[in-house]
Amino acid sequence: MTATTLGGHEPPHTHHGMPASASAAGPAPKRIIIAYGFWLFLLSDIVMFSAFFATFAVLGKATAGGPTGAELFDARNVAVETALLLFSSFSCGMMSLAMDARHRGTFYLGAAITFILGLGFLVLEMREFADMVARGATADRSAFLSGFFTLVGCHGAHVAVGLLWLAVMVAQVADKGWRATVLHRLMCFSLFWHALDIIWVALFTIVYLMGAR
Amino acid sequence: MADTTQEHTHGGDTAPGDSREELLSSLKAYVIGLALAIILTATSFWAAGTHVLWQPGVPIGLAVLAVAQMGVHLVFFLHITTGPDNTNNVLALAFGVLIVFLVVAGSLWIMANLSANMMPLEMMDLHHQR
Amino acid sequence: MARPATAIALAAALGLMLLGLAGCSGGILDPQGPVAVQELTILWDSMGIMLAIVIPTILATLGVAWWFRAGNTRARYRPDWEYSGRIEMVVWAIPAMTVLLLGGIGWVSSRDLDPPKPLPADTPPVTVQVVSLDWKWLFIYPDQNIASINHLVVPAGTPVSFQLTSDGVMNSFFVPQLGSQIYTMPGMITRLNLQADRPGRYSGISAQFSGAGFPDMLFTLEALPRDAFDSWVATARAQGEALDAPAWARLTQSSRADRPRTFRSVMPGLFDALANPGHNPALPQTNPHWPGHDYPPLDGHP
Amino acid sequence: MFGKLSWSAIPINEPIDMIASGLMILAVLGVLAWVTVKGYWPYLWREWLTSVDHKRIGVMYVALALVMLLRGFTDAVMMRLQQAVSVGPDAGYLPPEHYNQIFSAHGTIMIFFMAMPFVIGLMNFAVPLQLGIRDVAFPTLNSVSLWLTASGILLTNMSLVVGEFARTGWLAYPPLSELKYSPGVGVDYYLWALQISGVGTLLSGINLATTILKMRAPGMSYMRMPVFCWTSLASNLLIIAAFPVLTATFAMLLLDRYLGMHFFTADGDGNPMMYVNLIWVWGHPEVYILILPCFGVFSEVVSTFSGKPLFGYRSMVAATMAICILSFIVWLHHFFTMGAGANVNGFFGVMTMIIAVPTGVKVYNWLFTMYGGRVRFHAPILWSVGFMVTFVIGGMTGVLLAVPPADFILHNSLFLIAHFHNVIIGGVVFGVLAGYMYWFPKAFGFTLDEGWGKVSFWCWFVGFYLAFMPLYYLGMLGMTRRLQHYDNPGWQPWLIVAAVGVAFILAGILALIIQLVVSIRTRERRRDRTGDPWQGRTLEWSTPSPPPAWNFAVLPQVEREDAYWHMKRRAREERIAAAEALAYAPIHMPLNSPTGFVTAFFAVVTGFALIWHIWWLVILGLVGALITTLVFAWRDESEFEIAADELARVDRAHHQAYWVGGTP
Ligand code: HEA
Ligand code: HEA
Ligand code: CUA
Ligand SMILES: [Cu+2]
Repeated sequence: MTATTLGGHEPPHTHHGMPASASAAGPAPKRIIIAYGFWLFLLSDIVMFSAFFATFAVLGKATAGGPTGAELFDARNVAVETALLLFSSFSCGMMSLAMDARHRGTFYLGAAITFILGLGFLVLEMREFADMVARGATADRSAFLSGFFTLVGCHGAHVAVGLLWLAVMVAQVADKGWRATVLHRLMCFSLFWHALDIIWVALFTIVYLMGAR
Repeated sequence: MADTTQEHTHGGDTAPGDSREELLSSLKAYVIGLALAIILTATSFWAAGTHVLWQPGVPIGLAVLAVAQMGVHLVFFLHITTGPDNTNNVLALAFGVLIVFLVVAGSLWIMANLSANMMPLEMMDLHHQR
Repeated sequence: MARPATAIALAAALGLMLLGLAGCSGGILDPQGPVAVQELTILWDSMGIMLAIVIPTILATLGVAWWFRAGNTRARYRPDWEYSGRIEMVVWAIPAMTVLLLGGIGWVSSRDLDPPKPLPADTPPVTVQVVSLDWKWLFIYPDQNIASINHLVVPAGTPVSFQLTSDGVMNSFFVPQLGSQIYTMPGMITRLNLQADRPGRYSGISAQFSGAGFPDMLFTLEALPRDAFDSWVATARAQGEALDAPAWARLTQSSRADRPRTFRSVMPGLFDALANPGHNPALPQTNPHWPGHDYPPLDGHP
Repeated sequence: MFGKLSWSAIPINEPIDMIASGLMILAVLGVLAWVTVKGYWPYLWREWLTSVDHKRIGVMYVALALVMLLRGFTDAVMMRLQQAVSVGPDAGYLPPEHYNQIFSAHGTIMIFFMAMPFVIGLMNFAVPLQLGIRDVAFPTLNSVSLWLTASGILLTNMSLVVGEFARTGWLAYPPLSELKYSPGVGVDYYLWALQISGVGTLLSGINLATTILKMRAPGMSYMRMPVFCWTSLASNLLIIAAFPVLTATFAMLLLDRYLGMHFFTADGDGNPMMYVNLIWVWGHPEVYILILPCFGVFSEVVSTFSGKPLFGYRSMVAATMAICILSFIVWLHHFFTMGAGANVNGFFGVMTMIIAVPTGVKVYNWLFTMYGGRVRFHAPILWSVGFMVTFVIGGMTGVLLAVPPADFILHNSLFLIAHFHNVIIGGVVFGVLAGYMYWFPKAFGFTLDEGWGKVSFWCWFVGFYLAFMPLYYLGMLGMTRRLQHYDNPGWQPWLIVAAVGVAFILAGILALIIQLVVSIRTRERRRDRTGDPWQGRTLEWSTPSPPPAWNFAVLPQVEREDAYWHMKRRAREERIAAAEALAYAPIHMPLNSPTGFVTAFFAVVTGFALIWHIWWLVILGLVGALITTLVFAWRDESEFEIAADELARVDRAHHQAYWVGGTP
């Protein structure tokens, strides 16, 4: 019975002007809903990674007589990769600040830096993979290597998707300006990018640092 | 669609990633976060490579450093705090962390137990004499 | 109006169950060894404990639904009654207490009937190594150095200590009348201890689906008096082919409903090689162990 | 060019296959032809295929589920008939390779493509209405989810005609499901169909969880939400937490099969036990994903038809959330017999039993909801009472299986089969059918025929007991599951009883279909003009039946739980006056979008190409999907406006019908 609003709360025009907090005043604004939905998606993604992590941990020493982590991993390379990703997370933060300030120039700069750092990360990872394959350490060599390539590769694939997404977003800002839809997508992107860095922290710790021991 | 800035000013709720402070102070947050993350990462790499530490303790140390760094990222980059307006975000995160913990810890416990029970014969006898 | 048909259905169901119990033949209802006896007892005890609250629950459900039907003018309508702290307490407490009891039983019995746990007995156990193949069972007697297919002969009244593995896919070794089943898996060894109290023939199955020939993965467990067992061993030693590399190669071809037969000898280390195939280059490469689990050194006890 | 695909993939020389697939193709072509002749395509495309309205999407989910019920049931009938006759070697009419596909397909279809779409459909339909809002959080994404599920269904059914389905059981344990032992395309069909529909399910879970957590009518705090919304929330949280694990697990099996990796193989140091472990990390929560929404349906139904608020609302909420968390700490009970140590078995056994406590609380609270009520025995509550009686038996046998030593002798026996059909049919199927009959008038504006509904219930009820009680006993006799034939003639009588039970169930299904047909034909008589045919308590009943696209012209203000019930208690005059005085403001509704349909199209193409190793088509499909995403990501306007006049007209008409013309 919709008429009960009489005398009570009267929601104003709905589109963006919806009342604020979800419980007391009705549905949350669109921006919050989108960010929250994406937040849940990220959590589910992290759960997916946790299954890969668990498998890697179980299979970590199952090398079937093939190469081990200690023989394959190069801590310096990983350190550089880590640094690239960490700084790209920072520049992504700058990008968000520029977005909040509606400052296009800074935004483009932040996006470009983020993109380049991310790409650098990917290139290093590809090189590492190629190097391992050249040494006969392919994914079908042993359970350990299957786990390694799948876990690290899955993260790498996420980074690649992120780069594509970033490029699209820059184009959208250029084409459409600071529309609400564009802002929402940018907000999700930055959540995504930071989450990838969080996963990388777990990854370099468990796979490279602990796995090389 | 034009009144986009106003979107930030809803009183009740924040989105994950929202920083509620002024621009400058959130810049400060990013810088602090970056500094902390660098320190933690560097410590991790150093601990993994050095021989001055008691070796069996190193993995534990690495795990703690990683957890700390994830916390740093969450607080300084994703602006997840315990403020009242952030409750839902934190609850969802807690749920996710709980599930990740159950899945990983449970699997490792089960698999370790299964495998310990399934060692080939000679070893098994020794194992069970203990 | 809800009642008659429900009652009929329930009565039919219960009747079926009872009918079954009366004429029990084979299966877990006719246990023939200490493990099976205990497990069946646990089963009935647990079921009894639960029925003690499940049956009243069912009756109460039907009774309440019937009494408070809209047409019953004698039933008191209390449209706003939605909470009673006392009732809430009771409805949490009853299942909780039941589960406490059952949980205790579950925990204790799980330790007590742990499959690898040796059975108490005066006589030393007979060791049998079980290999599931597509689609047949190979039983190796390491101490007697014989083997058999689809026919497992054991001495009655003596514990049998099984070590089990698989040559290919998973199966589950199960003799319902003797109790506990356990999976067989490639490159791994599971363990199980059973005993047949009396001489007799008991059917054995695989309880884990393993492909097209799965329904034929049957075997007979024959429990013999000790001397009959010994003479069976002697006969087996004296006749039949040897389980050597060519015979093994033939065995690993898939086949169904193989006729039971024995091997007069077994090539050394076959079972270990299966379970830890690194030892034998002729067998597929597998390694089962908890990766990274350091084996205790062979020579010393930590 | 066509990878592994060739004419031999079509099972020409297998009569049963050919007849089945022939019939299926004929049916599909028939429907397509009928739609074409009648000229319904534009209507279908406009109003349904591209619809992003949560109610339409819910209805389409349920329709898919009902069709898949028929498919899964056909499999069930074939299995029961086979086992009724297949005593002795090589007996029966189904060869093993065929029988093994049938039980695998039956389990897969029933769980993923019948039960899941059914509960997701009900949640989609009812949750936004109950929350007093206009749509879910992400309407277009909702359509994508639906169509991805449909893609999985299509792929699974294609396997009947082109190629084969998995012969590994519904969970495809390796090494049996590895390339070495299952070289055909069956397992690939299984994996890709479930990967694609799994993504749809995950997105739908995120969507509904966001909706419930962030979009409730003003004043609807958590503790005022209908219990169905609570159980939906729990179920969707479980989807978010469990389905990613399934995706990862299947991904690893796919990598083993496609790239020769060694996650679960017997060689290369792989570990098949890890698959068993991971699949149950998903699998156990999955069964609660199915049952929790049904618990919600029963809560609504019992309280509505007893004319009383739900007893112990807070307990119900607590129990729901307890089950939600506990379901993640019990998964090992599915492999007690894989050789874990006594402590591990004991721990997981005890955790499993603990779930009986919150579930028991629920049962008792339903009971006390009826206590002191005025129970009107419409069809939905028959299903509910039937459920309470049946489910406690299935729950009890579940707890029995949680005692490790009892499981050592019951695992994988027909006792287990009886347990889970007892909870699934007595719980999930009864639940979704109760929900179907309960919300049908809301969705379509007319009630379903009561008589046939009751006939259906009684047939199902009796049929269930006849079909599955013998299986408990057979399990104790040592009959294991998945047997294409057996040697023990003593089992046969029981299997014949079970087959007779299935005949009763068939009658129940026919009654369902007749009910639908009869109701449609007499729909004018059964129009629900008030929007509130059951004297409902929650907000969905405050809308007209069927509700307008926007559900609520003005969002309701919620003052307590059972919101609508309390609103109705106030004087009528007040409300008519109120409706006249209401100020309507224009609202924005999401535009239709073909995104979902197009995405699904590319998903099917890519999946099919992957299954048959047609690599160029894989690339084509992926590029298509990418372009779809980019186009979707570029759009700006996704909404259109509905004028205040229109809102006022519809809303006032409803008020008139309810308070003046109707008979509340
Ligand atoms: C949701 C899950 C679900 C449901 C509902 C069912 C329903 C049924 N199942 Fe199912 N079954 C499984 C899940 C399910 N099953 C699973 C997971 C397995 C394991 C597979 C494996 O081993 O790998 C299995 C295995 C299995 C076996 C194999 C046992 C073995 O291994 O030996 C058998 C044997 O007969 C069987 C029988 C039946 C029967 C007779 C029904 C009947 O109750 C059929 C009921 C019919 C319906 C549910 C449809 C009716 C409704 C309609 C058609 C609606 C039409 C209405 C309108 C149009 C309005 N099942
Ligand atoms: C909707 C589906 C559903 C539901 C709700 C359940 C509910 C439960 N299940 Fe079931 N289960 C399945 C579907 C389901 N299950 C399937 C599909 C399989 C097999 C899959 C396969 O292998 O193919 C399976 C297998 C399965 C096993 C594995 C057996 C084996 O493989 O050997 C076990 C073991 O613990 C188990 C236990 C339970 C328990 C304890 C519950 C509990 O949640 C039940 C709780 C309910 C009650 C107990 C009744 C009400 C309570 C009271 C009236 C209070 C008082 C009662 C007591 C205190 C006892 N289930
Ligand atoms: Cu299975 Cu070790
Ligand atoms: Cu379970």
